[in-house]
Amino acid sequence: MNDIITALLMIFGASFMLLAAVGVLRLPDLFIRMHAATKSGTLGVSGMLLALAVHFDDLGVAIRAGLAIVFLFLTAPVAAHFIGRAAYIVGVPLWEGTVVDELRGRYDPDTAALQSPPEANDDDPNMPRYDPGI
Amino acid sequence: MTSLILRTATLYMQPILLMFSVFLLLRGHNEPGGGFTGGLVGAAAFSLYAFAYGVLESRRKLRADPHTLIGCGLLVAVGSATIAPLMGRPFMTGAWWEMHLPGFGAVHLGTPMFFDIGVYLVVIGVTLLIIYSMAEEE
Amino acid sequence: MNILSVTVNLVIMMLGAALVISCIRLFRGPTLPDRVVALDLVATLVVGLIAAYAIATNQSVFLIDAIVLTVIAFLGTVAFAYYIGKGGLP
Amino acid sequence: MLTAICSGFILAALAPWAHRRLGDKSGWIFSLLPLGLFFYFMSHIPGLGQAAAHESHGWIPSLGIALSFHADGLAILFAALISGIGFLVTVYSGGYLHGHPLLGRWYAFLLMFMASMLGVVLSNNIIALFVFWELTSLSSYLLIGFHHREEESRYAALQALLVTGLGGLAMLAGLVMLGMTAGTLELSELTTRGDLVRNQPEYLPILILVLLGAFTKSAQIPFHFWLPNAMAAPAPASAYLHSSTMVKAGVFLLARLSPALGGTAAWTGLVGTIGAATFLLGAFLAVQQHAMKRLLAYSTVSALGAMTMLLGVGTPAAVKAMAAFCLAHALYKAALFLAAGAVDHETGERDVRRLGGLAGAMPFTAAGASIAALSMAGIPLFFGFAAKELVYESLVHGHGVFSIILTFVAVASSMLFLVVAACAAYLPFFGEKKQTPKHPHEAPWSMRLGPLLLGFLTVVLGVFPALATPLLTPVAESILGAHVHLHLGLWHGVSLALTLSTVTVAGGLAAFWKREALYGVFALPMRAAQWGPARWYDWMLQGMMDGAKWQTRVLQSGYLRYYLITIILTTVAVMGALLITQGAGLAAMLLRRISATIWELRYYEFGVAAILVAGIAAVVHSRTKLAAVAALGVVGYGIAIVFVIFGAPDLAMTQFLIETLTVILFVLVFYHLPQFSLRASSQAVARNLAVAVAFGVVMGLLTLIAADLRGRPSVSQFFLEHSYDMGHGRNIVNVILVDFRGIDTMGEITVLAVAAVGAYSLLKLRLGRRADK
Repeated sequence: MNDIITALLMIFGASFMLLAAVGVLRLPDLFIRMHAATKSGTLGVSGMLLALAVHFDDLGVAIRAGLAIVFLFLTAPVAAHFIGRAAYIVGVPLWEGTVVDELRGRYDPDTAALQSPPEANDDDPNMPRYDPGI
Repeated sequence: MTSLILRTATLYMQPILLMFSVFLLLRGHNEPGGGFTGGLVGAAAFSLYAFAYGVLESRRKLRADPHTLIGCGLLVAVGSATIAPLMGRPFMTGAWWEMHLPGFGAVHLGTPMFFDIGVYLVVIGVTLLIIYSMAEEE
Repeated sequence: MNILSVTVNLVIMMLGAALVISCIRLFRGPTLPDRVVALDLVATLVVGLIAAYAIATNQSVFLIDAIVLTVIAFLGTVAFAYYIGKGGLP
Repeated sequence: MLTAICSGFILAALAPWAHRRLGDKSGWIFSLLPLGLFFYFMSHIPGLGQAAAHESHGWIPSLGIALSFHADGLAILFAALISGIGFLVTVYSGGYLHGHPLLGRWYAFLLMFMASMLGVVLSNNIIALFVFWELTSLSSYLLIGFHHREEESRYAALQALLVTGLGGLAMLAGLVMLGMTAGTLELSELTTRGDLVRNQPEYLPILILVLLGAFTKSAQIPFHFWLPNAMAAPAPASAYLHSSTMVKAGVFLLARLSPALGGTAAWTGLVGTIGAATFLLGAFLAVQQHAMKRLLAYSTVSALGAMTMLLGVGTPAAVKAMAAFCLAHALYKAALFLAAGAVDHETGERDVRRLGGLAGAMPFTAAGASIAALSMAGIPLFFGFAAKELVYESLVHGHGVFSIILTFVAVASSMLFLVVAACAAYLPFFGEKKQTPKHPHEAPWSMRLGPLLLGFLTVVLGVFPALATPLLTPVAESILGAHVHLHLGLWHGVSLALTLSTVTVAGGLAAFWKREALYGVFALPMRAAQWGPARWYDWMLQGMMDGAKWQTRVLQSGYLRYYLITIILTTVAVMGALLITQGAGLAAMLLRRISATIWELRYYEFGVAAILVAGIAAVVHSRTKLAAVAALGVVGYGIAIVFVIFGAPDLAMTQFLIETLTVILFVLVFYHLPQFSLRASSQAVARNLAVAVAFGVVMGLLTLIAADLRGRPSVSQFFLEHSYDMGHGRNIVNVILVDFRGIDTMGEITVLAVAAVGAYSLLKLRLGRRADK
């Protein structure tokens, strides 16, 4: 019984990680690839770690596995955010099919500080219009 | 160029990392770990802090200057090694004491443990010395 | 052929494939951040591999390595990002 | 005796301080020590009823080296000479260097030299002898280079040090080999094991090495050129070191070792011929010289040659002659040098041709010098005559062509000796008066004492030569090891030796009379002598310097990559050569290894290997530095996986940590490094590729061989068993690191600390420079 659950969790985790790898390879630009890497990658690894915990079904190991997962959930998004932000400031090109870039013009180039968007007055031409229709 | 999110994350991450590094140090004798690995994790913790809050802030947080860390590390290491000759045995032989702390039951305290702590301090000192002097190279 | 050993080998092959794929991205990645993301993914894959190997050899001692790697991989990415953010060359 | 020698060293140490206290009379007070030593040694003459004094103090017992002293006849003669002339020279230098700011230092060097010279003559252990020997070279360097502001004396001092030093080095090798073959380092036992040493295969190398040391020290051909140059030293040093004591150390050593090494054809051949050659050539060169001190220096070279020749002949008569000649030479040569110093000090003129008629102004110095010159020329009623008689007797009684040649050499050289003596004493003091830079007047009393006392001794021993017998007989006995009867009479009856003496005197006077013609005849050979050993020395020195410059230019090109390539290529060359030599065995081993392990490999090991190769390809391919660092990260993780697969969690953990910290450091470094292009020229890339491939192949083979070595039982068994009970820990890796091999870790962390401080200071240095730019 135990083995089956471990096997299932492992398959679940591994497939998500494979998905992440394919995503990173195939997706058009950096920011979209980051989604794949962080989200499904982290999910995949936590699956594997759960499998590990189940396999050994010993409290100590389970706690450590849980700790690893917590670390993962804590660090992955922060890392992704930091790298994404740095890339955006440095001007990594977005995918040509990008619909909305809410951050354009928000970053002041040298201090890299982010201003909150002005009150959404409709007539501001460069304010991106969000058109649910597309 | 530091982001607010990284700073808040470091606030939580750094203490965990430091605990983890001391955990690695103390369990070194029986399970994988040890002074060297613990020291590296400690150094990683402080360099993370340097990335988030800048080198000066990280130095302040470290309180001791890396040089003194190296010095104390070597002192502790050599000190722990000279305890054996004081007890008439050749240099650096491990001397062990059996203690029964209330909470932990039988605790083996030994000179190699202090030697390991010495290594731990030296490694942190060395790594941080180079990283800090490199990072603040404006 | 109990089910677990088969799945473990299958999983290791899948992770191997994933590793190769992310290496391709790292190899080709036009900009540096792409490579950093690929490297981060490689790190997570390695954690997965360690977990799989631990299960395969039934030794829980490798868990510590997994924890260390998760923490440390994060630091690597932060270092790269710090460099890029500070206007380092791509 | 140890106290005697140490007292010399102690006073030497105190001399500068004491001189400042005592002022002018320091010369007289310092000389009390050599005088005291002189009487102490004279009281120890073995002949006078008690056995040779022996003393031994342990120094390095494990190597058999001890500070042991043995005062036999030979040692006492030399010790008496050293301390006696030492006394005269100390007094003399009080006057000669009167008022010189560094006089205190001069006394220190002088006394240090005397003490080390006593050490050489008295020590019984050959290694202790060598130590004192080097001390004499050192103090001679300091004395010659006393006028360190003059380029000439610096050059001469260095030359003397290099020549005697290198000779000393060869001698050390010879002495050590001698000690090993004979099984003892003590001279007293060594002399009894002569036969054992002589028919050992190593006899010849030992002989050559020891002779090298002796010949360089005693300025034999071709190592003689440093002695005349050493005349740049102040006169007391020339009188003391380079006439009577130091240069005789080589002869002393030959005498000391002749029972052990002497008596073979090689000994007679080498020592005899070189001695005779130096004897003749020295005299021949001496006659050409015009400066007084160089004149005497070359005649000293020739006198040393004579003594070496006599030792080479080795018959009891020759040894007796050598002892007498040594004493006579010391007396008259020191007197002549001191007189020459006085003349130079008073008149400021050195060239014999521009000096004349000083007897009137300097009666005492003239008297001392002329007595010494007469003794040197071998005129009857002076001790020199008795010594020369013995020399002629020993050579005449020899048999075979060799001794006939030697006799001719002796006669010819003695004639030239007479010419030299006349030039050194007759020309400056008698003949018509010539204008000299400083108006001559008699030297102060301290400078007159030397020549007068020595002259007096020469006359007394000349008239009653039998007086010297108690001193010289033990000398011959200690060299020959057998009882000997020495007859030093004023009159030996009409014999071949006497006729030879008269012929020598007559010939010498004639040669002196026609010396202008003599200079003409010798002019051509003199030009040939220009290309002699002195020139070789300069060539060698210059060649060495150029070689060093070239080597630095080639190796220290300033580019890190060339350093790396040199290091790698040398490793590849050395390892490659080794691997090739065991080619056959290697190939077999490789095949055996591959066939045995190929089946055990699991599929994912191939996977990891593939990842590693891909990572490395990415590193090499990447165009920007950071891309290379990222690819390097993959390689690092790959290696970590290998550690995990082979069950080493500790190592894997450390590898991850190091990997990340390296990335951090790279990031910080590259941020500051200027952006230089990664694009190297294709030719450089090809070269780097070749070097890398070669290195890879060699290292690969090495790891395979290492893995295959089953020579010694592996140590892991020990650690497995004892890790817990002795080390109190189950994690063997850490127990080893911290407990069993704690010393290595201590070493490592110290190295780490030093490296960090080094890196830190380098970085700060750069900052400093930028700040003040």
